[in-house]
Amino acid sequence: MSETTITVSETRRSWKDVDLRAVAPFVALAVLLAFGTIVNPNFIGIDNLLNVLTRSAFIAIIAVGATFVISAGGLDLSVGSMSAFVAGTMILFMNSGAVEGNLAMLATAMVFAMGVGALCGLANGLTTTIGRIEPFIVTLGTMGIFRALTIYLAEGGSIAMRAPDLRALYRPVYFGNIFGVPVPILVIIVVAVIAAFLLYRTSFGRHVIAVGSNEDVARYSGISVERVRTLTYIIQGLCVAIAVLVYVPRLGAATPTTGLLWELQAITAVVIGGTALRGGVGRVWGTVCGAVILEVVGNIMVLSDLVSEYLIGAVQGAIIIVAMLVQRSLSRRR
Amino acid sequence: MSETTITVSETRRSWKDVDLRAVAPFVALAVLLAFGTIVNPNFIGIDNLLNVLTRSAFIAIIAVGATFVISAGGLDLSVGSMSAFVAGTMILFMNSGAVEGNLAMLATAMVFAMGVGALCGLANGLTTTIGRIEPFIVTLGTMGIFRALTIYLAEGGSIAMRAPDLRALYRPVYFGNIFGVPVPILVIIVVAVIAAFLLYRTSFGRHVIAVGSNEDVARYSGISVERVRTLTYIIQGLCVAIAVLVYVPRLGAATPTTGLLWELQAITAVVIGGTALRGGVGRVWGTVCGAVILEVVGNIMVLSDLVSEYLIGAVQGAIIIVAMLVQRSLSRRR
Amino acid sequence: QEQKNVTIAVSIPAADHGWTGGVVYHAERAKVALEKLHPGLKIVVKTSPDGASQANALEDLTTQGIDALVTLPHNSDELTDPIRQVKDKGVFVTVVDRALSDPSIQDLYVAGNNPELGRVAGQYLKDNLGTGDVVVIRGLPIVIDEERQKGFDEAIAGSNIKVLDKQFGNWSRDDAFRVMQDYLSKFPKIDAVWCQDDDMAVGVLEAIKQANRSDIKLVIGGAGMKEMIKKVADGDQLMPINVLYPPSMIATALELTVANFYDQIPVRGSYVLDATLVTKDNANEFYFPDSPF
Amino acid sequence: MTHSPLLAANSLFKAFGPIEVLRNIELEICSGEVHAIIGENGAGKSTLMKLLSGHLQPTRGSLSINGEKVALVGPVDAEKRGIVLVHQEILLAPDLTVAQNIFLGRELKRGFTVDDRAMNAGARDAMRSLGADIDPTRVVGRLSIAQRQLVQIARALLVPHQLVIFDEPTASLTPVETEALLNVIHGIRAKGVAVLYISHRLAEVKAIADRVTVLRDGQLVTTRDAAELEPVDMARLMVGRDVSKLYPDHAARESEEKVLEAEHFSVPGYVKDASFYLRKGEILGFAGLIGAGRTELMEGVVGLRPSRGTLRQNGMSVRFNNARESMDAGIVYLSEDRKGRGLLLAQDLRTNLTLASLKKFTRGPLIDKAAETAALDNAIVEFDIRTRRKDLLAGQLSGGNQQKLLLAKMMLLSPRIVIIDEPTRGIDIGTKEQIYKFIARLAESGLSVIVISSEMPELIGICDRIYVMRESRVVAEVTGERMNESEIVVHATGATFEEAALVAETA
Ligand SMILES: Nc1ncnc2c1ncn2[C@@H]1O[C@H](COP(=O)(O)OP(=O)(O)OP(=O)(O)O)[C@@H](O)[C@H]1O
Ligand SMILES: Nc1ncnc2c1ncn2[C@@H]1O[C@H](COP(=O)(O)OP(=O)(O)OP(=O)(O)O)[C@@H](O)[C@H]1O
Ligand SMILES: [Mg+2]
Ligand SMILES: [Mg+2]
Repeated sequence: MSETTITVSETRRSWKDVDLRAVAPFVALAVLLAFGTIVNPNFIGIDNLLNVLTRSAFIAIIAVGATFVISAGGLDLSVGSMSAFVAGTMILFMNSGAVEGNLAMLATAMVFAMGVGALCGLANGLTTTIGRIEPFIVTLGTMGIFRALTIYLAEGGSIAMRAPDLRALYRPVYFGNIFGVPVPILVIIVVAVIAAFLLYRTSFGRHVIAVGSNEDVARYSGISVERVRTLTYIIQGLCVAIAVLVYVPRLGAATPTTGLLWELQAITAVVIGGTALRGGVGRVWGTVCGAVILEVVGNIMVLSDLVSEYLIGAVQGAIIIVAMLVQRSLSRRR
Repeated sequence: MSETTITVSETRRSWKDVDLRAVAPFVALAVLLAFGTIVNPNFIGIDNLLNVLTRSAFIAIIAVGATFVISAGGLDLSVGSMSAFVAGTMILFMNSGAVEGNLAMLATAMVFAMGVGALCGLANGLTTTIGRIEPFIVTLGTMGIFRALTIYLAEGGSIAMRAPDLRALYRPVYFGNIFGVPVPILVIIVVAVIAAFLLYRTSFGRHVIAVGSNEDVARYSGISVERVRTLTYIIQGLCVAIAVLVYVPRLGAATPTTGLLWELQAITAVVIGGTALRGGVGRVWGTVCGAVILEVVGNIMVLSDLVSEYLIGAVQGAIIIVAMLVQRSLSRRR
Repeated sequence: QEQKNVTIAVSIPAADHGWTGGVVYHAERAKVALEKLHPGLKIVVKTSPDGASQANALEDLTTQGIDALVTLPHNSDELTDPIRQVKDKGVFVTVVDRALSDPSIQDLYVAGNNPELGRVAGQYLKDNLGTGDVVVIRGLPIVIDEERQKGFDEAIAGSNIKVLDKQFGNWSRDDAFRVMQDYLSKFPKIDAVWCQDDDMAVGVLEAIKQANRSDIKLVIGGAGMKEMIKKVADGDQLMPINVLYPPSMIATALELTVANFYDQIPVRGSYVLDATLVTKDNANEFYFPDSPF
Repeated sequence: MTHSPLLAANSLFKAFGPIEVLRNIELEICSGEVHAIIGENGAGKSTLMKLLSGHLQPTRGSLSINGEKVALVGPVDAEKRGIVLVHQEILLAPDLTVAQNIFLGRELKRGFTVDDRAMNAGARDAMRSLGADIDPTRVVGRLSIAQRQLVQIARALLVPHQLVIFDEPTASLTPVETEALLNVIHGIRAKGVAVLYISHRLAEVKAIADRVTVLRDGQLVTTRDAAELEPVDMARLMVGRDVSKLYPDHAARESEEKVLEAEHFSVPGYVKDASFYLRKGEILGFAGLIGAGRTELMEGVVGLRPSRGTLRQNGMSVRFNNARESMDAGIVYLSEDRKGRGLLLAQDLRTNLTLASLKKFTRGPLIDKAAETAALDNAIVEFDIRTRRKDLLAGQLSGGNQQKLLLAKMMLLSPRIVIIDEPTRGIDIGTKEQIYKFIARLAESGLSVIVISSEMPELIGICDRIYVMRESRVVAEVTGERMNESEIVVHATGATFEEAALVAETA
């Protein structure tokens, strides 16, 4: 956002340097893991760790999308309510019984959700690029819109999956595992691999970074800034939809509070992962690590008995700042 | 060092242009006022308008502080929970009965609140500048910290003013008026005048803009970037404290919901007012206008019978986007 | 007496407004009292800001090994499955306030009665006001709010009570103040106000006081916040009654659950607390000056 | 002319608001020629080039390519037609690497993926052909201005082109790189490509151009064969008067008083163990190649970078932690990077002028805007800042005028010691003369001046003494007789005298 200036003066580059910056979030995570083990030995148990990783799926997947938006110099505050909206419409679709056969229905519903997500992203993208309004305002607006639509669809209550057999069929998408690895963790990995490929290995990814780094230069180089930015919002929408696909089988319902504050968590994960909010840098794996860090902090809070219930928020806030300090001091090598 | 190129080619500047950009938010407000009157004639009644203006005081005052932070290239997400924290400690101080005499107590409590606000701002400022962490993360962290501390102090409930006579003495600060003008409106005006003076007429204000425009240039011009940034956070803290001074006499209590989402509203007010989130531009009066716009939109929603209560959030979001579009198209004159 | 080691987990919403604040307060207090009473007892209280994180907390609590779970779920639809998982591990489950979609999961159900809260308020209006214009301030758009609203609507159905407007006050004093101010601008005559929660009533009263309006005869809140109970006890004109919905129900649930382990009496079934109508006569019974709520 | 016109401008006009900056320009560029455009700062050269390359659209008039009338809708369109512009300002994405920038928007692909190996190799070759050895995987944001300039040139030359426009490409280059670039230009001309070349270094123009067009005040004065013109004539045509004597007489005053001394002074990562001194009333030069560390040395001295070692001012040991402290001690530093570190491009001239010395313009807490305006008027006269309006943003000034504004800004601090990094980068010959005079006057009035410059004639012309830096070290001090180009090049490059003489000759 701000901070457009790079202090060339103080950061010199060497290979060590680059590596450190990329590993910094992982080091912060390792420190947290050690801390958690000290606080409560149960923490490092395989079950607990799998739980934590599995839960981090929603934020991780959404944050991978946010990595694109932010790298391209945008911002999306609407992802939380977009999740609720996509989940709500998807469940309503499944409840409508529009398709015969459970498996067919489930597949169609998934495609439907992806479509809704992409459309939501498209709306955000077009409004920021063609309307030329600060993404902060646009997505704050759509945040209200998606949330209100969900409430409207739920008529103030919640939208729950009705058919029990469909639910049973869908359940393994969150609770199942393949060779002992929970499905959501596999989904994170697949999404991150595709995203990393897209961002680092394709010309689209290159253009994303260029647009975030200097819009004018990108434009002069024949890159359609509007197209690239809009595409990042669509990717964000798709990621939200994928997160929803994993989310719905877990709780089987969408409520007006679904996805509340996920936008802040997603952005935090992105920043902890080493992506700069001003754009021009994108680190997919760092983002995933950032999402896991957030989830681990929450987990440690529940497992520990150190602080009063009232103060958990304070400790959580402090840990995130400290994690960031660890990260920064590492990447500055001083 | 990056982003040094400005498309001089595409943004042209003339006196007309400048004026339009500064009036744009006011035009948007006028359009809204007209719309409100059509929807419900009660809207334009003097009582209703005074109510709305009075209520906008909190966000307006906080947003004036945010104008400094944002102009200098920073961001503060903690203002909402900071408000709750300052209000809570101020009330606890008044309840402590540490000072004899109601008037003396009230005065001391006010000074105390300002002190707490300034310290909270200082904490934010030092952590971002010395710790060199993105302000987004720092203030997200302190947002959690201030909120949790408030809940801790309130033991989950609310912190209410105990002494009824002290409350009676304090009440007019929100409910009173001077020559028919409610006190909070006067406070907005005084704060905005001082802020405008500071930002436009003093060297500190110049430095704020310089730091927000290009940190390196500021540093090479002998400006202490850290000092200026930290000061903007302190100003933000003081503005929060002033808002709290007006807030506390209204309901006489601080609760866990005090100041919830005020940060988003304050930032929105700043942006609607014409200040760019990337820094380097600051418009105090535009900010005040932005805060009023937000409050007016909410007021119209309640006064109208157009939409279901479930959809209000959607319409509100849409109106803000449209207000921004009006604003932008005006300032682009195309 | 031999020492018996029992671990009970309490999972409740975070203290995000007055009532939930009261829940956390009573849970913490009951924890201290009960642990003192039973040396082998360990009670772990965890709060969560939303449904998804409550599901997380349930997983985390279960991994630590617990004997019983006392939970006030954010949302029944969402949390039925996560609680079922806890149950499947052989844990005794007590559900408070919000019944699960599948009632067979809960061993014990201790509840306030949300539809009843709305119904009692509506009934009182119907009986005492007869005819008149009422404005409603709802909480947040979630199930509890919907249930209370439904109960209210059913109670006044067919009467001459007319609901002029409904808006959300988000269970916040500030938002309720704002909505009430706007109602006062919008409607020249309002006979009564029903807001679902006493926190919001604080804002409503202040707005009425500022507007100097004499047409409003009644303000009905709910949930039994101590300041409001005090008003009722003191015979306040504007606020003669309150409808109870005590956050202390969490303590009741905890006590019952503990009894199941220590008193050798199996405790099962449903305990539905009444949405008691608090009037001047019985108000003192419900006034707890030390409670934060 | 035997060539057919490749690109022709037919009575072009360009106005920004009410101000006309170009009037009735008629220009023909033929394939295989190097056509130089010269003119004073603000004459409209860059604007004309932007019109020719689609970055700006003319208010009136038209362009034709190969006799066919065209309207260029944007730079991409122009590039498709084979017209590329190397900007005066650096236009690169700071977060991308050298290779990524060079291939931006036209990445080499292998299947779906970008072929980074091929692009790195291509970028390395492109940089080598410009005589630069920059690692293609380095991030552009960390390169020096000169290095970025080279990357930008490499990028432009990569597309198939019929006309290459260079807007002051050599302003930040040292003789060695300039030499390489001129060779490249000879190469492209030989392939039948047309070159438009803007430079304030008239010797360079003389050496490379076939034809020369002179602009003055937005109007085309004349187009002539380069063979007919000597640099003096060009200067006269540009400025409208004789500029026969560029460098002022400046008698080195033999004051032995050392106002600034550095001993074993290091700037970690950039400068090792530098020792130098500056006398009162002296003009001291620092020569060296790009990346030698001259800039960093001075930034270390004034406290803009962490440093180690001894620094004495007037015999007393000092250490500055930031620019404010050194300014208060009477030492000011003018950055070479006027856009990145010198001026706030999005703010107006007044704000920029007084930014470093605001204290002088405050009465009580208030900024005295009238005094600021007066100071701006003064600066415009004293430094000959060519601007038709005073309410322009700094970014809207022509490059040379920005430099003058920066000079004015720093002189407002009334310093005792002035350190100027590349004082005349992008400045026209008439103004150069003024700046040299100005520097000489400063020295005569008892101030001391340090000049860092990549233009050796300039250093030799105005300095009393010159230090030469090479690879982070001060390697030599040259005075008197030994202050000549080949001597300096020898020290700067570590080459032999014969090689050095060759370079010096062509530069
Ligand atoms: N966007 C703009 N708005 C207003 N005036 C402008 C703008 N761009 C350029 N100018 C003015 O146009 C004139 C010509 O500028 P130009 O950059 O073409 O000069 P130049 O010949 O390239 O000078 P230099 O040698 O200093 O680079 C200057 O007076 C400049 O201030
Ligand atoms: N030891 C080194 N290792 C790696 N890079 C270096 C080293 N020394 C210098 N550099 C690079 O060279 C650049 C310093 O060159 P710079 O051009 O600023 O120096 P200079 O002597 O002032 O040159 P000029 O004034 O001609 O531009 C830096 O950007 C830095 O990245
Ligand atoms: Mg130019
Ligand atoms: Mg240099």
